Amino acid sequence: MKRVPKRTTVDMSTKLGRLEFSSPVFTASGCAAAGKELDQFIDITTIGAVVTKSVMLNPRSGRATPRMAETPSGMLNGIGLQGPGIDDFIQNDLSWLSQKGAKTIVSIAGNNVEEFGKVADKLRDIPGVVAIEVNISCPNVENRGQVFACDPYAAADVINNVRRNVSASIPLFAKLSPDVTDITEIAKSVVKAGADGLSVINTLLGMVIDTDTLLPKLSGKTGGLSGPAIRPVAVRCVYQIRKALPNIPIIGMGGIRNGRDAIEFFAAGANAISVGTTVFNDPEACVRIHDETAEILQEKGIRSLSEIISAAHREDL
Amino acid sequence: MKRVPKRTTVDMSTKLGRLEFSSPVFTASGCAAAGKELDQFIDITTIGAVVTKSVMLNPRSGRATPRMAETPSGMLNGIGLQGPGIDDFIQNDLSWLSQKGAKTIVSIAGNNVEEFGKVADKLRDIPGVVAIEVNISCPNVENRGQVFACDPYAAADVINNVRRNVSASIPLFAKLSPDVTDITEIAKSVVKAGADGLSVINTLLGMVIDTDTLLPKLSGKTGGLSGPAIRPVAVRCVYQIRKALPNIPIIGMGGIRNGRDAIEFFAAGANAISVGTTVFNDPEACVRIHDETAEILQEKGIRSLSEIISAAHREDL
Amino acid sequence: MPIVHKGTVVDVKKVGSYFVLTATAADIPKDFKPGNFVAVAIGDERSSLILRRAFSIYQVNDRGVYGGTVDIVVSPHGPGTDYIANLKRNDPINLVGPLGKPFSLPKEPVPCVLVGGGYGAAPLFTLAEALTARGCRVDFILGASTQEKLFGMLEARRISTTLSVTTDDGTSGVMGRVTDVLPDVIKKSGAAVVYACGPMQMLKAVSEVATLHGIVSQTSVEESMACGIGVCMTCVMPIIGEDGVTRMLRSCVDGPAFRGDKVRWDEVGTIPADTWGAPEIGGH
Amino acid sequence: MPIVHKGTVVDVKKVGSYFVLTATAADIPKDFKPGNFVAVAIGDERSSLILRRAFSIYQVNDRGVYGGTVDIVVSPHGPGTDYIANLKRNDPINLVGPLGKPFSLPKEPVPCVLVGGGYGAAPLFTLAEALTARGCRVDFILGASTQEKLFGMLEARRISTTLSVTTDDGTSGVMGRVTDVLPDVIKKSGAAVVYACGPMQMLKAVSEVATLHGIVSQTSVEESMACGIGVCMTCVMPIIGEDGVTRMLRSCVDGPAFRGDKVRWDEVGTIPADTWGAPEIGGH
Ligand SMILES: Cc1cc2nc3c(=O)[nH]c(=O)nc-3n(C[C@H](O)[C@H](O)[C@H](O)COP(=O)(O)OP(=O)(O)OC[C@H]3O[C@@H](n4cnc5c(N)ncnc54)[C@H](O)[C@@H]3O)c2cc1C
Ligand SMILES: Cc1cc2nc3c(=O)[nH]c(=O)nc-3n(C[C@H](O)[C@H](O)[C@H](O)COP(=O)(O)OP(=O)(O)OC[C@H]3O[C@@H](n4cnc5c(N)ncnc54)[C@H](O)[C@@H]3O)c2cc1C
Ligand SMILES: Cc1cc2nc3c(=O)[nH]c(=O)nc-3n(C[C@H](O)[C@H](O)[C@H](O)COP(=O)(O)O)c2cc1C
Ligand SMILES: Cc1cc2nc3c(=O)[nH]c(=O)nc-3n(C[C@H](O)[C@H](O)[C@H](O)COP(=O)(O)O)c2cc1C
Ligand code: FES
Ligand code: FES
Repeated sequence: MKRVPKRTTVDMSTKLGRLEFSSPVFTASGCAAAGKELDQFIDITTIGAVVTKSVMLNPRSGRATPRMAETPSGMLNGIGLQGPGIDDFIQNDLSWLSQKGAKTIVSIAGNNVEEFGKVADKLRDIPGVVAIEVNISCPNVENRGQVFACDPYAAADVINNVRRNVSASIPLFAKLSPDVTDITEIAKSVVKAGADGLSVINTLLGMVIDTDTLLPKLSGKTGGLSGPAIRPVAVRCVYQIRKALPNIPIIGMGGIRNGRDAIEFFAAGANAISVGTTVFNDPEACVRIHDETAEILQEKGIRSLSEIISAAHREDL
Repeated sequence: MKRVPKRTTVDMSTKLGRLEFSSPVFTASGCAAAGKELDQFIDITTIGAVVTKSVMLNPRSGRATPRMAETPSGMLNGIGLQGPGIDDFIQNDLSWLSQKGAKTIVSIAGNNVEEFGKVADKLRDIPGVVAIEVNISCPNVENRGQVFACDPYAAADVINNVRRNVSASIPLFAKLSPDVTDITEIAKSVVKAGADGLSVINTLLGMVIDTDTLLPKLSGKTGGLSGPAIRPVAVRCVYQIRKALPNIPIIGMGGIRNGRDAIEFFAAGANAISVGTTVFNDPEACVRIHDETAEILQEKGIRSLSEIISAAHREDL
Repeated sequence: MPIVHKGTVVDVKKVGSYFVLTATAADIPKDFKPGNFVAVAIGDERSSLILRRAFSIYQVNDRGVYGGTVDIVVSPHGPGTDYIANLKRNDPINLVGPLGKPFSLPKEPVPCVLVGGGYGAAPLFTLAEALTARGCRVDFILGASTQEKLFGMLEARRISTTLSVTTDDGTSGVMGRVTDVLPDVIKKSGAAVVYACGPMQMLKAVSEVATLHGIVSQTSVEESMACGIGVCMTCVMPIIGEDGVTRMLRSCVDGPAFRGDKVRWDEVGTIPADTWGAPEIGGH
Repeated sequence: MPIVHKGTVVDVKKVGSYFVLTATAADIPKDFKPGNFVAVAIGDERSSLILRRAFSIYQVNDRGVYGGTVDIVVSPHGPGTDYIANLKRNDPINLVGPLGKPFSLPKEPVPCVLVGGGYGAAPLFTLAEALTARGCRVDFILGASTQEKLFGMLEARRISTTLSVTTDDGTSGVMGRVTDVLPDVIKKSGAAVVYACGPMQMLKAVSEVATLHGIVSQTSVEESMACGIGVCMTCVMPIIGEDGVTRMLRSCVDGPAFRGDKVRWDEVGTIPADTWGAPEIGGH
């Protein structure tokens, strides 16, 4: 029996700009593939949205194994964006999702600014796609491999180019990296370039060394740190961005494991949340966290999720 | 009975430039006060060095409570550098340490470039002080509260000024923050300005929100994330800096809990390590980690710690 | 001297809303003084909870079949306290202690009132014994929100001259607060010192009553602690020193027992402006 | 369909170097097919180990006094496997399953050789039953580094036509590797299929022997897994498809059993240059 959200009197719907969602809990890109496998455990049409694994223009093998290492309350991954390429993705994954009736946010990536535009262009008028998440936390092959999201200009260039290649009505979410001196600078830059919202945060750059071989454990040496370990960094990033950009829609993520964690993100300013690494621990997590959040709000006597969004900023007003 | 390191046939001594230490395990600034309390549990003269809590020019009350929050495999702190001021510190803490015969590295901090210099100046010719750690991860009151360590120029200014105010023979370690886009840029900048070595890393900026009040849990809103949770970030930083600066002495730290963790830092390039948050869990940690490291090396048939330092870089050579 | 004890759980008993846990800790009984606490680790290296939890020492036993043991009273209400309450006989338990400054005992055999709020009563029984041994008259007041949360009634009755009980909901004793009965107990016993342990609000109120009656109070506070051994500076409170200057003192080593009239109760959670080293306006 | 089972430990038995754990998991027995595995959570939310551990299903029981149960064989050697080996009767255990593609069974009643290395034998006993039920002759080979690490000798003897045993140190059976005896067993039994589960090096060697004898091998691989359910892409192996193209396939959903001749054994841990989507020189 697939898990579905419990009935609740709390209004759990949320908005990201003009988009409405019946639940504020989404999957996180790369932690739910394209929804099919997870749909064995939960009914994916009952969560807020499925955010798909970042897809690139061409098929991509990803990196050699080992691709992961467990870390205290977290994990390091270096998958290398393995995927089928946008055409195959649209034909198989997106058509399955739209047939199911799932709300889909497609995450896209590219090796250079142009590739982002090309991938985005393919997504015009595909049914079921409610928004595009632009994963700018990947290395820019044109600029010494520096990650787009670590440079305000490179990040803006990508968003700008994607914006030009999609219909004006489709919302773009720029996904930011926490590995920067000032995340609000990047946030402002991509919003100016045309991002309608922000996804905060991607993984932190980390390394695990194998104490037997004394070499980095992942084939790619460094990898992305995720899971509960990074939650305080993610909450801080959401909070800072909400303060700098009071009205921008934010999808918050990073180590959310239960309803209390979700509440932290909403209070910090997230309008919706994505659940990533926790899905590996609990394939039912998206529905469970929705339920737990609703229960906590109910206990507090709060009738609608919207009442707590950005609550942690109230003393600054 | 105070714990002391077990006998071992492994040569556990290490060097930081010209300085020699019988053990590579130090305390971390702010996690051992000035050694006195810890000396109830371990004989602090038997560990590599005591790195004292960052001291400023004047007495300082620190921040209001709550000053901490527990996080998954870590904690957030916002102590606000409570301390007695440099004069009282020299008179009480340093004299106790030198009388004991402990090797002491004094961590200093300041609100502005000038204050760092003044504090450093007071430390001329104080017995027992083998090096100064310059904690540049505090807010620069002259520059909109931006953290010195987040700006290569501000960081260099501090080191430059400290260098001018101490005798040429005393080694300076600049303590870096991981909250930057490129930590090697800051590392190079402070080395050019006169740092003889680097302490890597200070805490990550984080936030925990109290789900009852929906407000930040710490009185200072944000705080520093430490503990095992951040270890992969710390190892990555040490690795990156060792690659960029093959000969600079590095004191590595961030989430070290046991001998295996210590080995990761040495392999990444650290010449010595500091143990911080783990001391709260295990007051004997510095000696235990020394012992565990020696045992692992022994099992591997390695005779001297120096053989594994920077081992993770060997495939790059 | 505090040490790290790798002990074993000997017993866990439910008592009202609380759990009384007995653990082996060879050296604690001989070093122990009333008012000390222990810091308990939550699980082993696999645990994501890395900070220890502080518990007042309720009892120690030096001659039991298990060698030295220590008893604590646990009120489960969060991940760490839940973990401890769920420990079973023979489980390993790692505790550091004895920690903290003990209660100061009066030099003369003067009458003393001991006020315990909820599990705050825990450290008062060994204190009562020590006071009695010095010839002090001991009167007990136990208070809690409700009957289940009263701790140690029988024992308090046994070792004290009088026992008064209050509950917020009237399920046991007088309906009300400990400070509703305290003035009367002070007067009747002729107390020269009040000892109190319990919630911050209670300590503040007790301290005020004591001051009003011109007698000394010793309050054992409960601030959030990261290390418990004095090295981290998380557990500070604004305390007025003998020189009249307020300093942020560590409740784990300078306390947990402070003289009630020296604690700036209304400013706990702030840095009073006249504190030693307080920030200038706009400072840290 | 795999589901999340909040089960209970029914029993943990030490068998040689291993621990056989029985847990309640109501729905697994009816969905189970030989070759499936379960993913076990390491502790609750307090645990710092957030990834599940994969274990082949050794046995299932649908009609026991505990309802549906599943048995796994655990070789403790790291924090997660140590945790599981130390579980006690009545402890909670959270497992997801049945996961993975089962072994493919031959359509005809052909002779089969089953080769288990160490705890790799675990999934082969239910497989043997299924093969026997189809009329296949089953010959068993069990190998390990030493006697203590052999698993299931008695059972293998019971359900097979012949059992051959090898140990690296000669403490049991033939001193040597499973592949030292495999050619002989294939010849004597006239096997058409070899099934193998065990360390990667063994699978490679078994697969080569099978190919040499012109018969099919099914190898159940063990790649490091983060999710076990197909959503994370950590567990990939270079596998040659029916179209001759090599792809990085997920061993948790496209495996763990792959045809031995389709696995590019020498290039496990790399991206072979001709892989679908492989990076150009200097690429990702
Ligand atoms: C000197 C002293 C004596 C104490 N004696 C007892 C006792 O006898 N019986 C009893 O049940 N409790 C006692 N406490 C309180 C007990 O330490 C806390 O209830 C416990 O730490 C909370 O842990 P948790 O994981 O359940 O809750 P959480 O709120 O999840 O704890 C999170 C973090 O905050 C810290 N923390 C939270 N509340 C407190 C608190 N009130 N005091 C100290 N640290 C806190 C914890 O140590 C932990 O690091 C005492 C506290 C102190 C300081
Ligand atoms: C399909 C499958 C079936 C398996 N069947 C069994 C079995 O029947 N009995 C048994 O004892 N073991 C089995 N294993 C191996 C078992 O999953 C690992 O030994 C275990 O995950 C190691 O966990 P650890 O915490 O002890 O070690 P660690 O090395 O600390 O594990 C760290 C991380 O790496 C992963 N990992 C490490 N080694 C492996 C591995 N070999 N396979 C998968 N993940 C790994 C873990 O899941 C964990 O996330 C099987 C593995 C797979 C993939
Ligand atoms: C295995 C794995 C793969 C990921 N792949 C992607 C990806 O393709 N695109 C992306 O934008 N983020 C990717 N992420 C990052 C997550 O979407 C998320 O931002 C991050 O993991 C923090 O959330 P969490 O702690 O809940 O996992 C991946 C994370 C993991 C663990
Ligand atoms: C409570 C606390 C106080 C700290 N105070 C200081 C300080 O005064 N100066 C400093 O340079 N670092 C300070 N740090 C940072 C540590 O020295 C160390 O760099 C960091 O905590 C990472 O190491 P860890 O994970 O082992 O704790 C403090 C850390 C903690 C947890
Ligand atoms: S708890 Fe660390 S100083 Fe008191
Ligand atoms: S383990 Fe996640 S896809 Fe196989």
